[in-house]
Formats: sequence, C-alpha cells, structure tokens
Amino acid sequence: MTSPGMVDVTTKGPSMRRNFWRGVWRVMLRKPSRLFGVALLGLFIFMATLGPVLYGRPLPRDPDNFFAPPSLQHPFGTDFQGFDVLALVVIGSRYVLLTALITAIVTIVLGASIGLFAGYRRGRLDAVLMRITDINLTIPGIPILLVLSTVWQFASPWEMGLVLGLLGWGALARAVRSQTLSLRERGFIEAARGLGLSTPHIVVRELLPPIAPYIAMNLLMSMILAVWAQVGLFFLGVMPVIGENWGVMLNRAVFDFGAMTTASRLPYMLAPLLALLLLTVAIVLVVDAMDEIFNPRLREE
Amino acid sequence: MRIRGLTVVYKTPAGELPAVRDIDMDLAPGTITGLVGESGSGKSTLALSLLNAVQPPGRISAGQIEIDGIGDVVKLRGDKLRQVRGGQIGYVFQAAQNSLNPLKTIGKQLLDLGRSHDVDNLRALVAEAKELLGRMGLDGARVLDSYQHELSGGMRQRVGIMFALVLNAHLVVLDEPTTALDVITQANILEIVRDIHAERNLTTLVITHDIGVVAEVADRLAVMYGGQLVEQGPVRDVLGEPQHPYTRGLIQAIPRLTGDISEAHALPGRPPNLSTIPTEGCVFRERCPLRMDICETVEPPLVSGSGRLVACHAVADTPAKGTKATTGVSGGLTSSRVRSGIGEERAAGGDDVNPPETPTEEEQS
Amino acid sequence: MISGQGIVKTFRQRGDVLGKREVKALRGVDFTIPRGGAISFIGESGCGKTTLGRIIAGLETHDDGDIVINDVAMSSLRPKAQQPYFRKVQLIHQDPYSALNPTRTIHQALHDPLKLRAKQIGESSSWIYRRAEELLTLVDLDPSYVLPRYPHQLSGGMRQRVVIARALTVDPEVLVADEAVSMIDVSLRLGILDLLRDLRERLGVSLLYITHDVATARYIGADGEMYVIYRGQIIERGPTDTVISGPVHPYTQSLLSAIPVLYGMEQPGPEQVKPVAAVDTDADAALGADTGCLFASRCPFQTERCVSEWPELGSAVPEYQDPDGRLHACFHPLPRQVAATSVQKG
Amino acid sequence: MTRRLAGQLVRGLVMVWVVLTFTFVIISIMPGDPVGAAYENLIQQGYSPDQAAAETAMMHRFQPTGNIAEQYLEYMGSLARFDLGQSMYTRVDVGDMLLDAAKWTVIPVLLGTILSFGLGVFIGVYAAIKRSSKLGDALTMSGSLLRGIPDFVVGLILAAIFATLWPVLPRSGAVDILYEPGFNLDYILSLGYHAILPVATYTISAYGGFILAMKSSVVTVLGDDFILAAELRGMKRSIIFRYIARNAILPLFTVFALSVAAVFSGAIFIERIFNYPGLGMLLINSIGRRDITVMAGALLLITIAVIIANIIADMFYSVIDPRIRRAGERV
Amino acid sequence: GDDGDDAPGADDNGNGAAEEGDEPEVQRGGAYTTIITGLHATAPPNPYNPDGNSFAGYNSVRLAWVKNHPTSPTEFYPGLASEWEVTDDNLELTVTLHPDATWSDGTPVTADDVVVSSNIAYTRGSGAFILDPGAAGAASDIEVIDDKTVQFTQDPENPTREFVNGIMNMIIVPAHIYGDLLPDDFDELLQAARGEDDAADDAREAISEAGEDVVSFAPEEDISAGPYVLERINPSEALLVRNEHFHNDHLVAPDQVIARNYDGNEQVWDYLQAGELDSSHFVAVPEDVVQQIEARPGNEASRTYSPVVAGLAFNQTYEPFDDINVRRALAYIIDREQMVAVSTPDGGTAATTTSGIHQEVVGEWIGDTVGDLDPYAVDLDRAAEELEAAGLSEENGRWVLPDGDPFSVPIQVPGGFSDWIAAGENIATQLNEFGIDSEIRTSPDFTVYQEEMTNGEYPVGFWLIGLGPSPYNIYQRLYGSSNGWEVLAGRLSYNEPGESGNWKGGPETYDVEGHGEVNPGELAHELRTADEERTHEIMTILAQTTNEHLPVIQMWDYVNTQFSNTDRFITDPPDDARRVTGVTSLAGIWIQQGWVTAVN
Ligand SMILES: Nc1ncnc2c1ncn2[C@@H]1O[C@H](COP(=O)(O)OP(=O)(O)OP(=O)(O)O)[C@@H](O)[C@H]1O
Ligand SMILES: Nc1ncnc2c1ncn2[C@@H]1O[C@H](COP(=O)(O)OP(=O)(O)OP(=O)(O)O)[C@@H](O)[C@H]1O
Ligand SMILES: [Mg+2]
Ligand SMILES: [Mg+2]
Repeated sequence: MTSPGMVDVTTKGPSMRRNFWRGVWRVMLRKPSRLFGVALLGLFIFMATLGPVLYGRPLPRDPDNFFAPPSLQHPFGTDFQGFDVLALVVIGSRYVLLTALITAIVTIVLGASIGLFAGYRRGRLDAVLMRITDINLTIPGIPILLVLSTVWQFASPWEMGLVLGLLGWGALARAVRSQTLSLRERGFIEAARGLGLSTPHIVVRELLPPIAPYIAMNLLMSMILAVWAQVGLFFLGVMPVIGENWGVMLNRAVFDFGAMTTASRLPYMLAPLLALLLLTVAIVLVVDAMDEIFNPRLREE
Repeated sequence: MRIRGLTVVYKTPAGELPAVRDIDMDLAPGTITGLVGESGSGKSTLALSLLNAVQPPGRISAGQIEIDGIGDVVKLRGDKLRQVRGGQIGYVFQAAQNSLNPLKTIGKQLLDLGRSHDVDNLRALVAEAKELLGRMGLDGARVLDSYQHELSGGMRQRVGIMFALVLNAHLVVLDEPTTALDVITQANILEIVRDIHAERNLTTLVITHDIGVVAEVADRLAVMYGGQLVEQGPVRDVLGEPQHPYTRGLIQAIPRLTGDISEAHALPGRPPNLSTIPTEGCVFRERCPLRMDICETVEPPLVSGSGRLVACHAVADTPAKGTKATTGVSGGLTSSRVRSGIGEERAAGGDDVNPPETPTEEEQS
Repeated sequence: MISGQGIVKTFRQRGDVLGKREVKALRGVDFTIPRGGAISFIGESGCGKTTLGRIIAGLETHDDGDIVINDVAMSSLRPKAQQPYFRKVQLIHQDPYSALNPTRTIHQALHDPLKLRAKQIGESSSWIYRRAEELLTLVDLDPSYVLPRYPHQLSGGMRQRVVIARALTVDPEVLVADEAVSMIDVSLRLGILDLLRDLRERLGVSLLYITHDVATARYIGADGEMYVIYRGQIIERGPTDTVISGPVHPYTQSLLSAIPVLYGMEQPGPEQVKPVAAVDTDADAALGADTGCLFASRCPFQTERCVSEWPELGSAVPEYQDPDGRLHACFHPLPRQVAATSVQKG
Repeated sequence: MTRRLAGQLVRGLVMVWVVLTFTFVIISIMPGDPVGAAYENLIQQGYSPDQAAAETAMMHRFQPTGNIAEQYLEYMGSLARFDLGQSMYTRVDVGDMLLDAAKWTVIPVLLGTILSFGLGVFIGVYAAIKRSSKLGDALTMSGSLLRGIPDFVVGLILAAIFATLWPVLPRSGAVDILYEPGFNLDYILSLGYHAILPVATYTISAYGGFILAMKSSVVTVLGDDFILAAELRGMKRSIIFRYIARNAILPLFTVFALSVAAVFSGAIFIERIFNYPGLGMLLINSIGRRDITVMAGALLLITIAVIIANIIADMFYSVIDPRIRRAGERV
Repeated sequence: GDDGDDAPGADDNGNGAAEEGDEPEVQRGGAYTTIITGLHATAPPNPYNPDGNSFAGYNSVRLAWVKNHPTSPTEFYPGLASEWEVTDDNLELTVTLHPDATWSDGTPVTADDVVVSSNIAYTRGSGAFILDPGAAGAASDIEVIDDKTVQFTQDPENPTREFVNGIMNMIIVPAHIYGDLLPDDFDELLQAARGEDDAADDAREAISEAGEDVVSFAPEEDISAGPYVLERINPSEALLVRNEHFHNDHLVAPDQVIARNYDGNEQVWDYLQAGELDSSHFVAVPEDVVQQIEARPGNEASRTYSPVVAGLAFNQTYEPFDDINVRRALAYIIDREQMVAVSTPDGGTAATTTSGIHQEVVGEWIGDTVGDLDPYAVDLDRAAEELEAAGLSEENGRWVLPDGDPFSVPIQVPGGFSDWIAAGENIATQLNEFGIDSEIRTSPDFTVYQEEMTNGEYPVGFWLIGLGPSPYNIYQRLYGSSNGWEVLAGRLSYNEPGESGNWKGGPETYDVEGHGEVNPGELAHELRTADEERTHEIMTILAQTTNEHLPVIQMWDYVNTQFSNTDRFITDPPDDARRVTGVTSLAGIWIQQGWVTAVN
C-alpha cells in the first residue's frame, strides 16, 4: 500500500480532509437555512471589504433629493444630504465587521489563553484568574463603556474592538477553562506530560485542537455581542459621529430625523436595522451549522 | 416470562438495524438467569424491552413478551404499562450509581414512587424500604434521609435494588449490577441478590459481561452475541462444558486465579456493532474457529439437548461429541492461534480498512 | 531498577465549609521494580493504587519518602532534572478512549514524542517514520492502516495498543499499567495482557501492573511480586502465586474470597474469609481510626492489639518467619487457602 | 453556605472596588471642566452671556486637589462612608437621586427578567421535549435569533409598532402626574400602563437566551440515567417532569445571574428609547452633562445591583442543590 | 462716555400696572400642558438650583420679563414690579412692587424680599450683581425706599448698559425662607468685597460660599409669588396648581399646568404630533415632522427672531487658514442654503451676509451699508481663484497646498449638537465635492469642545456669534477674549495668538477698506458705553471688517419656532414675548400676562 519505511501520511491527509468537508456539506444541506446563513455572512464580508471601493469617494449623491422615499434607484431612499442609504449601510458594514473581528481576536487571545492557562495550570493561579474572569463576566460592560466614552472616543474600529474585547473575554475564558479542565482529566494530556513534551507543545498541540471548535463558536457569539454593543453605543449618541455607521444612522433616524414619529423617515432607520438583523441571523445560522459540524457527540463514539 | 421472536431495531443513518434479533427465551419462575455477552451484544436492549421501555430511536419491531398475570408487555400502553414497571417488574439500572435524582433525598423519591403507584399506605412503604435496606446491611433511616451524593457506590446500588423490590415486584432485571464496584462490595451485592431472590421467590434476570458474576448467582446462563442468543443452559453445565465456540472462547479468555496460566487464550477478532453484524448466516462466523461454508449463508438454528440450547452448525452436526471433548477440542483449536491472537485482531483491523471515500461509521451516525 | 521508600501522599481537599479534608492516599509505601521484572499492586477501589502509579511516573508529587530510579534518588534532583528519569517510566492509562487526543491522528500522536527522542539520540526525521512503523508493528498493528486514522476510527483494543506503542516511543524501562484492560471488552483483554507479557520478554521492560483483578495480575506477572494495598498501606507482599494460594493477611484473604467462583469450572477455596460488614461499610468515615490496623474494624479476627497498635509491614510479628519470603502487616498471620481452584475433570 | 455567601460578598466587594477605581481614573483623566459644559447650551437656550456665565459658575464644585494618591484615598474614603456626594449639576444628594431612579429600573428589570425566565424555561422545556420535531427546531431557532437580536432593536420595534404606528401605549414617562401617588388604583394602573413597553422589551430580549439554556439543560437531564430509571420504576409523568424541571433549572441560575447583568446594561437603551426615568437614563444624562458624581454613582449602583442579583441567584442555587446546602448543614 | 441709552426702559414705565384694571378677565379652567427639560424629581423647588423644579414664570418670578426686542435689551413686561424708573444717565433704577404681590403662604412681597434676593444674586455673581472688581456695572448700592419700593444705583466709574436688565432679571425669593441662608454680616462682607486687597478676596470667598448654601438649599415646600405652586413632581412630569394669592390671578386661565420633561427632542415630536401640548418652545424638529405637526388641526407654529448666529470659526494659527483668500474661498464654496436645508430648516435661515450680525437686525445697526457687504453667494469659480491666489493648486480634481500636501479642512463639532453635526457634515460633503478633503470630527461633548478649542487644538469649528440684542455682546464673541482682547479691571488689553484664550489668532488690527487700520477689539469694547450714534458707527465698521476678513464665516441666523395648540386653550402672546432671556418655557409668563385663555 505504501512504500516501505516511509509512511506516506500525506496521501491520506487530503482524503480525511475531504471527508471533513463532505461532512460539512452534508450538515449544510440538512438545513438549507444554513447555506443561506453562510451566503449572507459572505455577502457582509464582501460588503465590508469591497463596498467602499465599489462606491468610490466622494460618494455620489443627489443634493436636490433629501430624504427621498425608497425607489428603484435608492432602495432605502436617501439621507438628509441626499446620499443613497443603501450605500451608507454597505460602507458602514466595514466599521461594524472590522470592530467585530478585532473584538473577536482580542476575546480569543485573552479568553482562550487565560482559560487554557487557568485550566491547565490550576492551583492558586487558576483561582486568581477565575476570580478575575468572574468579575469580567459580571461587570456591566455597556455602562462601563458609556463612562469610558467620556474620556475615549473609540474613533477607530481598532480602539472600539480592543475595548469590547477587553470587556468581553470572560465567557470564553470560562468555557475554555472548563473544557481544558475536562480535557485534563482525560489521559492524553497526562500521557503527553509523561512523555516529556513541553508545556507549550501540550497546550498548542494537544489542548487547543479539541477546544478550537468551542473557541470558533464563541468567537462568532462574541462577534454578535460586539456588533450589538458598538451599534448600541453609537445609537445612544455618546460616541463620535462617523459618516457611515449603522449606530449613528440609527441614532439620527430616531433622535434627529423622527423615524419613530413620521413614516417618511422610516427607511433611514430600517436600513441599518435590517442590516443588523441580517448580520445577526447570518452569524446565528453559521453557529448553528458549526455546532453540528463540531459537535463532539458526532465526532466520537 | 416467555420471550418469543423478539426483535428490537435502532434507527441509524444506515436504516433500521436490529440490536436484538429474533430471540426466544424463557425465564422460569423462581430462577436466576444470567445473561452474558460482550459490549454491544444487545443485553441492555433486551432488558429494556422486557419493560417495553426501549428508548428512541429504538423500537420493538416484532415479538411478544408474555408475563404470567400481565400478558404481552409489548402491547401494553400508557398507565397500564407504567403500573407494570416498578409494580410487577423491578429494574436495577446498569449504572445504578446514577439512577437517583441528585436533588431529592432517597426517602422523598421513595414517596414519589409510592404515589406513582397509588400506594395508600405510604408509611408501610417506608417501613418496607427500611426493612429492605436493613436487610442489605444499611441503616435504613439514615439512607432515606440522604441524598445520592452522600452515599457510596455500593450503597447506591443497594438503594437501586431496594427501589426495584419495594413494590413487591416479582420479576427483577438487574443490568450490570456490579460493574463499577470493587470485588468485596460486588461479592456483598451478589450475596444480597441471591438471598433476597430466594426469600421473595423472585424471577431474576442478571445481565453482565462478567461470567464470574453469573457463575456466582445464576441458575441458568444465556450467552448473547451480536443480538442473538447463541447458547443457553444451566450455569454449571454451560461453564463446565461450553458447546458454542463463542462460549468456549469467552470462557477461555478469562485468566484464572490458579492453575496453568497458559490455559487462557485470547478470543480473536473483535465484537461486532450494529452495522457490522452479519445479516445472514451465523453471526459469530467471522471469529469462529469452527467456521464452515454453511455458516456463511444459513443461520444456525437453536438446537436443544440435555436442557441446553445451542445455535451452531458445528455443534448441531456433532451433538454427542461436543459435550465430551470440549476442553480438548477448544484447547487444541485455540492453541494453534495463541501466538496469532494478536495478529488476529490486526487482521480484523486490516479487514475493515475503509476505502478512503467511504465515510466511517461514526461519521454516518 | 526503580524503587520507592516510604512514599507518603496526603490529599488535602479544600472543602467549602468542612475546611480541609485530608485523604491519606499513601502511608509509607516501599516497593522495588526489578529490571525486566513485573510486580503488581492489588487493592480495592480508592486504596491508592493510581496515586502510587502516578507518583512513580512522575505525574504526581509525594509528601514524604523517595523514589530511586537507576540508583539516583529523585529527592536529590531539582524537578527539571528529574524529568529524564521519570520519562523512563511510562503510564498506560486505564481508559484507551481518553488516552488519545480525538483531534489528532495516530501519526501525529506518535510523531511528537518520537521527534523529541530523535533529537535526544541525534536521529534524522526519516527515523521518526521508521520508528513509528516499527513500534506499531511491535504492538501488532498494521502501520499503514493505523497511522493516518483518528482514534475514534479504531476499536478499544487497537487504541490501547496505540497507547502502548506511544509509551514505547521514549524507550521506557518501566511500564506502569493502571487497570490497563478494565475498560476493554472481555474477549479482547487477554490480547492486551499477552502483548504486555510479550513486551516484557522482548524488550526487557519492567512492568508495574495495577489492578483490583487478581487473576489478570497473576496472568501478567506470575513470576513477580504482588503487593496488596489497603487504604494506602501495603499490608502484604510476596511472590504472586504464594500470595494467591496462601494469603496471610485477612484483608488479602477476604479479597480473594470475594472473587467470583466459576462454578462448573472451579470450586471455592476450602477456607473463606468475609470481612465484617459494619453497617455502612463503604463509608470511609465508618472505618476505624488510624491508630491501629487499618483493617481492624472489618477484620473477623480482630483483637484488642489490632485496634491500638500499628502493624508494620514485615515486622508486625517478628517471630513469624514466612517460609516463602513474604511480608505482611498483621498481628495474627495465618495463611489461609481461600482462592478458588480449578475443577479437575475426569 | 455562609462561607459561600462570604466568598460571594468578597468577590462583590472586589468588583465594587474595581468599578470605583475605574471611575476614579476616568474622573482624573477626564478632559474639559464640567463647569464649561452648560455654558454654550444655555446660550443656545436664550441665556445672555453674563447670565450663562453666572449660571455655569454656580455649578462649579469642589475640584479634587492634592496628589493622585491622596485624592484616591479621599475618594474611596468618602464612598466607604456611603457618601456619594452631590450632583455637580443639581446639588442634590447623589444617593437620593440614585434611589429615586433605581426603583424605576430595578422593578421593571426584575419583572422583565423573571417573566422572560418563566417564559424561556417553559418554552425551553417544550423545545427540548419536541427537539426532534419541526416545531421544536423552530422554537430553538427562534431562541437563537431572539438571543441574537439586541435589546434596543426589540425596543425600537415595539416602540414603532405600539407607540407610533398603532399608538396604544405610551412611549414616555413612568406614570401620569395627574394621579395622586400612593396605593390607589388609578396610580397603579398608570404605572402599569407606562411599564408595559419597557417590561415587554426586557422580557422579549432576554428570553431567547433562557430558551436555549433551558433547552440544552433539559436535553442533558433527559439523557441522565435517573430519568430513565424513574421511568423504569413506573413513576408518574408529572413526577418525572418535576424531576426534569428541577434538575434542569439548576444551571439556569447562573445564566439568570449573568442575564440580569445584561438586562441592567440593556436598561440604558430601553430607558432611553422609552424615556423611562431609571438608572440608565440617569447615567446617560449625567454623562451628557459630565455630572461626574452622578455618573459614578449610577455606575456603582448598577454594579451593585448586578452583584446582588448574582448573590441571590447563587443563594437560590445553593438552596436547591443539596450538594451545597448539605455541606453547610453538616458542620 | 455713557450717556446711557435708557429710552426703551423709560418708555415702558408704568406699562404693566397702569392698565391692569381695564384688563378683561380671561376664560378660566383646565390643565395646560407644556414641556420643560432637565426635570429632576429629586431636585428641590429652589429657583437657584439649576434643575428645573422651579419654573420661571410659573412658581418663580422676577421683577420683570425681558421683551425680545431686536435691538434694545431693556424693554420689559411686568413681573413682580409694576413700575420702574431709570434715570437718564442709566445709573439709577427705582422699582415699585405690585401692591397686591403676595407669597403663596399669604405673606406679602416686600422690599425686604428684593434686598435678600439681591444679596443672593451677589453670591452667585449674576446679572448686575457681580463682585469682580474689574466687572462693569456692578450694582453698588441698594436702597429701600419703602415697603414696596427699592432703588438701585450702579457704579458711576464703570457703568454698563446691562445694569437695568440684570436687575430686572433677578429672581425674587421670600426673605422669610431664604434670609437665614446668608451670613448675618452680609452687608459688611459685601462692602469689603468691593475692594481689591486680600480682605476683599476673603470676603468674596465667603460670599460665594454662602452661594453654595443657597444653591443646595431645599425648602420644605414651594413658596411662590407666581401664578402657580408646585403640587407634585415625578421624573417625567411636574404638576403645578393655581396660586390663589397671585396678584394677577384673574388673568390666569389654566387651573393646573403640567410640565412634561424631555431629555431628547424626539419625545416632544410625538406630543406635538398628537396635539397633546398646549404650547411648546422651540426644539429642533425635522422638516417632515414639522409638516406633520402643522398638518394636525389645532396645531399652530409661530416663527420669530432669535438673536443668535452660528458661524464657522477659524484658528488662524493653522495654515492655510491664516490666509484671507483661503477663508474667502471657503465662504464662496459653501452652499449655506443647502446646509440649512439639511441641518436646521426650522431653526434658522441661511446667513445672507457675513457681518457678524443677525440677519433680522443687521439693517437696524448698519443701515444701507448692508448692501456694500459681499454676500458670499456660492461661486465656485471665485473660490478657485481665491485658492489659487493663496498659492493652492488643483491636481486630479483635488486641491493641494503649495507644498504639495492635500488641502484638508477638518471641521470640529461637539457631540450631541445634532444640527451642528449635520451642518458640519454637509459642509464637509460640499468641500469634498469641490475637491477639498474635509471631514467632521466630533468632540465627546461641549466641555471638551470648549476646552480644546480654547487650547487651540481645532483649526476649524463651530462658534456662536451675534448674540443680541446688546451690540457689545454681538461683537464680543468675535473680537473678545477668543481673539485676544481681554478686559481687566475695566481696561482693555491684548494677548498674542495662542495665549490666554486667544485661539482665533487673528491680527490685532485689520486694514479695512475705507476705514484704514481698525482695531476691532477696542471698537467692540467701546460698544459697552457708546451712545447711539457712535454705536451705529462702530457696528458699521465691525460689520465691514468681519465681512472682509472673515475670522468666522457666518452660517445661519437662528429662528425661534414655537408651537401651540388651540384645542383646549388659545395661546396668543405678542411676538416680542416669544423669547425671554434665561427662560425657555414661556407659557407661565404668557399665562400671567393674560395671553392664554381657555376654550369654552
Ligand atoms: N440509542 C441507540 N441508537 C443507536 N444504536 C444503539 C442505541 N443504543 C444502543 N444501540 C446499539 O445497540 C446495540 C446493543 O446495545 P446494548 O446497549 O443493548 O448493548 P449491551 O450488550 O448492553 O452493551 P454493554 O455491555 O456495553 O452495556 C449496540 O451495538 C449499540 O451500539
Ligand atoms: N487529586 C486528588 N485530590 C484529592 N483526593 C484524591 C485525589 N486523587 C486521589 N484522591 C483520593 O486518594 C485516594 C486514593 O485514590 P486512588 O485513585 O489512588 O485509588 P485507586 O486505588 O486507584 O482506586 P480505583 O481502584 O478506584 O482506581 C482516594 O480516596 C481518592 O479519593
Ligand atoms: Mg448494557
Ligand atoms: Mg485507580
């Protein structure tokens, strides 16, 4: 079957991977809504990366047509300066997604490493880290952010994402820690220690892979939370005004333009709201699919 | 209790597969029957079907289970069925350690049981429970006031037995009653089972994969393989002179406390699971040293002789010889395989090398 | 050669309210694993077997006593320096299902320790592959089949073989098999036991077999010593067959008496010892204080001395000289024949 | 259990300390002096420059002096004496302002959380039992989606529907001023009438999470052996249901505690949308005019409320779970 | 020279009380609903407390209410005072209280109340009651003539035209409630505080400390000399009920007043649209919503002059904004009509001149010379020329500075000022479309905005100018401390750009066509005391200076849009009562003057 002496694992590798992707495909097909979710998420990513490029700068506008009602040309009408609302939403997705991504990265780096470390090391350090995690978990993040906004403007997605990540890693750390603890109980970690493998090796090679799916799903959930939090903060109007931003659009629609008072201003509110909902739905559907793909019950006997 | 043609299937991605196939079995009143078999042979499934309690995605697809005074359990539904469970048939759980509600004291759970079965005199029920627990060497009052986590494994197992018996069930099914216990506790529990069985004149089915346990308590022994009964008979007869090659192999695979170590030999191959059980012919043929051509296609009938039932073509052919020459034959047969015992499993492994494209069973399930 | 002297281990659990709860898992255990030899630890659940195994494999610290590996006392070394020694001792876990990382192929599982080994002995990376194949063949697996698979694609028996092969990657001198077959199907157990015996013969590794199943212990190491542990103390120790055929300590006797007899093939031993079933026997708390013999409260032969005095292993009754060189910790030693014997068919 | 409570309290205190230190840092580095904040606002409102200047000068208040460490100690010290200071803007005692606002937040938040807890638990159990059916699937999915929809979106949608498109419910205020406050029907009805939308928002936005948590908890419990055991003992369905419910609800207390924290955060949005005069509104307004003392107080109170919710949830947990309760009794 | 222009005030003498008897009684009854902001249920009913439980015009009264006169700040409607007399030199004011003025507890309002209120005013340094030795126009003497008459005299050395206005605006509180809050030796303190030595400092300190007590004072119940008394309050509404003791109670129509709190304008829109408000002062209302409000039967809108102007200010220490050509270019580019349509169509009108004066009154002050001013109508070609004149050039449609860097205009706006933000965004959009990089930057809030702007951190930002009606105030915002001119002890001095709050950084003098070298700071300072003729002269010069040199580009002139509803009450105040200094919720004043009458 294979050449003697050398075990050719690479020939097996792709087939295993292919099997995995077949499995993924099957899971997707089981509920078509998941395909929809993936497509939707793809669309948002496309919007965020290429949207601004496609529309170009300065954005074309119709200066004689403020708050135009929805039409073929402007599916969600125009805004107070005559900009196409859809274009604003598309361009605004960049900030939202970029922030969510950065939040997710910060969350993962902090949450996963603290969770792994605490769970793997245990002992006093674990206790201390978990107390910190508890505090992080219970601390009311949005009020803190609001207060923080008095001294910090979060003008860039980087800052916003960083802060949201710093406030939101607790849940992941908890989940990762409990996973780590239960994995630790399993023999293979102990075996690796007994074989003299180094701690970084054990953490990266042995612990991380089984936990990765949890991390991935938590990542998506934390992205949802990040999307909410940032849009919410801008919605409250305590953040700086950034041209194309969903939260700012919502804030304006409701508090400046009377979207809740007069139907003619409703499209300006509905567009970012719809985008927000669709993004949420997309992420939820993808998480649902991932849940099934990575479900340990299905991976092990 | 008479079981006839019982078949239980589980719904899997590959369709409905039988975990218990066409089983006939009688449990004579007042006897303890031991049921042994490897993991996955369908023992628990069989036991659950006695209470018509096979859990989805499984279901009883054919057969009857007649119990004196109750009728066909398979046909029972609703409250009737519920009353039979616990009331007529006591069931001691495979993992009795976990068969108790962690948030309620044993006593409260006992009262719940009483209310479920419309026991009028709950006081008497509690007294009965205390008496039973005391009988098993426990302080009844204290145990009833305890939560599950405050009891040790052996104590919980005894509580499980108490629950099975407290309503005066006459048929008791014990699914691996001693698996997680250590030897001394196990001996203790087995003794209790034996004594109470005798005292109350029960009909008992003990399920285990440890032949020693059956040997200790049971009158009759039934051996299960791949969802089918391959051999039945009085314990001592079966152990003394096993006829089915599987039974022989199983017995020989037990290392012994005394005597020649080299008498023990591994059973080659590995136990089948739902999807690898052969659907026609003899279920055991893949691992059978006496395999013949006929085994491939024809299911061996259960042949009875001298109170024994055996389902094997090889034995059916030579019913007389089988009883005499057991030790010699099996010894000879397996000794030729001793050295390759390991290799056999490897071969089995090699056999089911999957072509890369076919998904493995786990992925299917 | 590995030996241990006076190993003591006490677990202190931080209970919520109970304050500190102490579990004396080991109370001064001495043992010797001769090179290429096999010894077994026997005892009921919770008596400290696993703890001892883990201490020997360097996976757990101990409070007192010393482990000596190849004439080097571990207490004389800093933890880092102990590592290479402890690597000579490899633990085979009881649960083959959890002993392998479900997300990594067998190839990956073997590759990592082998790479470490290759670096130590200055071998190239092609050696790693060769060695992996070699080891799998040694444990009677087909490398080309097994290497690319994930653990869940293998049967329990195969997994346990992989676990053994992985332990062998670092060329250990001792394999500690902690209930290595208890989770494996009855019909396949013997295969693994055969493999362990085989490895001992072919590679000269010593075996430390930990179990509560006396029969398998005998199967693995009939020529070795058997240690019987009770609540963290070795209460009897001697050549395996001697201990089985004529145990001296009442605890050993009751243990052997409790082993189910395969009626029809076996008959019970002529004498039987049943521990006194104190009410709630299992509860740890009900067991007597630590002043006297640990088994006293359950011992049918208990005397006053048993309650008040601590029986030392080997010197509890100095005048009693065991002809078979066996040690015990009982004030009233008397060999009893309790083990079941095979029926001789005629 | 007392030890547990003590532990919780210590943790709560640490959290309070963290929050206080945080606000102290914020206050210390806050740019701009709050005095100037109102000036231009007043000008826009029609004050003359002199008057605006005078009006704003009036708001001038003790500015912390001395080195940072001293300030910090003094700050902590006064808080330790429960002296939250006065509003820099209104000179009203911050404690009074907080208490006044707290009742408008705590009651609706608790009401909403408890309602959504009940609803979520109920639907969660149903979704778990019917998990292999289309309906169960749909319920689970709706749970995920609801959990995915931010509270302010729910609030906006409810407001749009019930206060704008079909104006049957008020979008502003907490009670009608014309009714004499006290225990009289008109007043209470008015309270309830104004609370419908906020409470409904809390309820709807929190219960998705409860559905999911309860469902997965029930599924876990359903897989537990003791449920099958109870069935095999012929226990009544109602009793088995109780067994399931009680065991499944246990892990939900943790979820509950966490969600209270989330809902308190949500209150900021909900109160802003429905102009409900609670802590969230107080916080936003105080941030808007840089009323530092009120801001710090509101943040502190929200934190404390969350801590208390956590402690209560934990106490519930330990009362229900004998593994914890008994440990306490045995001493 | 301060030959004080006191004519308007003098003309008004006797207006209030004289005709009172002939006033027809109004139709009474019902509850009048209006709005208020910053209501705090916990705040005390103390008018000195900034949070609204004391409502000017309802339960809090002044001596008189300032009319919204375009050019004269000293015209009043009567409050507690029924008569007042100002000497020609504007140094002495004699006030007579309404003979029937009574507190809601039955105590008559007396001169003593006025004195205590004046003392309290000193503690707060408001109006004419400023202890700053440098400040102009402090009321140096208060003399009680009789029980109902008080005479105020201002410091002749350093007089101000704001003197009368400041006193009339004073809030009057009952001496029997507030008197004890002040130290017994208050008179001596006051005397001491007028000096310039250390003792004076101490005295001033003591006085402002007393002010702290006043602000935080919480009277047990609301004692009002106004038409209403506070009955109860919750976080969202306040209920005021008729004060039977009010001297003009017969003119007061509504039995109750409900003041609804609003924290965001959008709350008010709903009320207005539903016709729930009997009247409301101006809040920013989007155009569509205005239409909807007006479409509702019963709703009426009134639009009157509001003496405030919004401008785009430059920090001339930043290049290239120091270049007059660049500033002019920007003025030619920005389409102010569009900007106003986008940002605040009902709150203002696009500025047509950039004179620094409100469009409504510019003619009053500078007459025909308005026509000489450049209107800076949109003219992109001119803009390009100006930019080129400044050395900029266009590359690929984008303007670049002489050094090749792109020309970029960051427009700073404070967060929360939604109309400014929208305007700023539109300006940025327009500039971008012209080829100039521009974006808005928001400061977290006005505090930060103010401080950072003063620190010179923003090159371009919004700035309020043209605060009428006092001519000094109009130009003080342009050529006052923000541009370097500071008044210390009554004397003017100049700070170099970047120092002591000179963030605009313009030159000290401008070369103005036809006027030569002009020092606008000195001229503005002179406005405090100049006579009418001189005032017009100065205003003309400053208007031209501003128009030519554009330290600030005038953006829009504010308009005061108010709504009322005729379903339950007819609310019909004269236009000049549509705005009163320091009062936003005006219905109380209208009600006490008898301009509100119940329907049926
Ligand atoms: N819920 C299920 N779905 C699918 N297959 C099942 C299910 N439960 C059991 N099986 C299959 O049915 C067969 C018999 O299972 P059963 O539990 O009866 O075996 P057992 O003999 O009791 O084994 P053990 O000794 O491990 O308890 C096994 O192959 C098992 O995989
Ligand atoms: N990490 C630990 N913390 C606290 N107590 C422990 C720990 N590990 C073991 N123990 C206790 O030490 C004692 C010995 O445990 P050990 O696992 O060594 O027993 P064992 O003989 O291996 O039992 P088994 O046969 O059940 O595997 C037990 O009472 C156990 O509860
Ligand atoms: Mg089973
Ligand atoms: Mg163990």
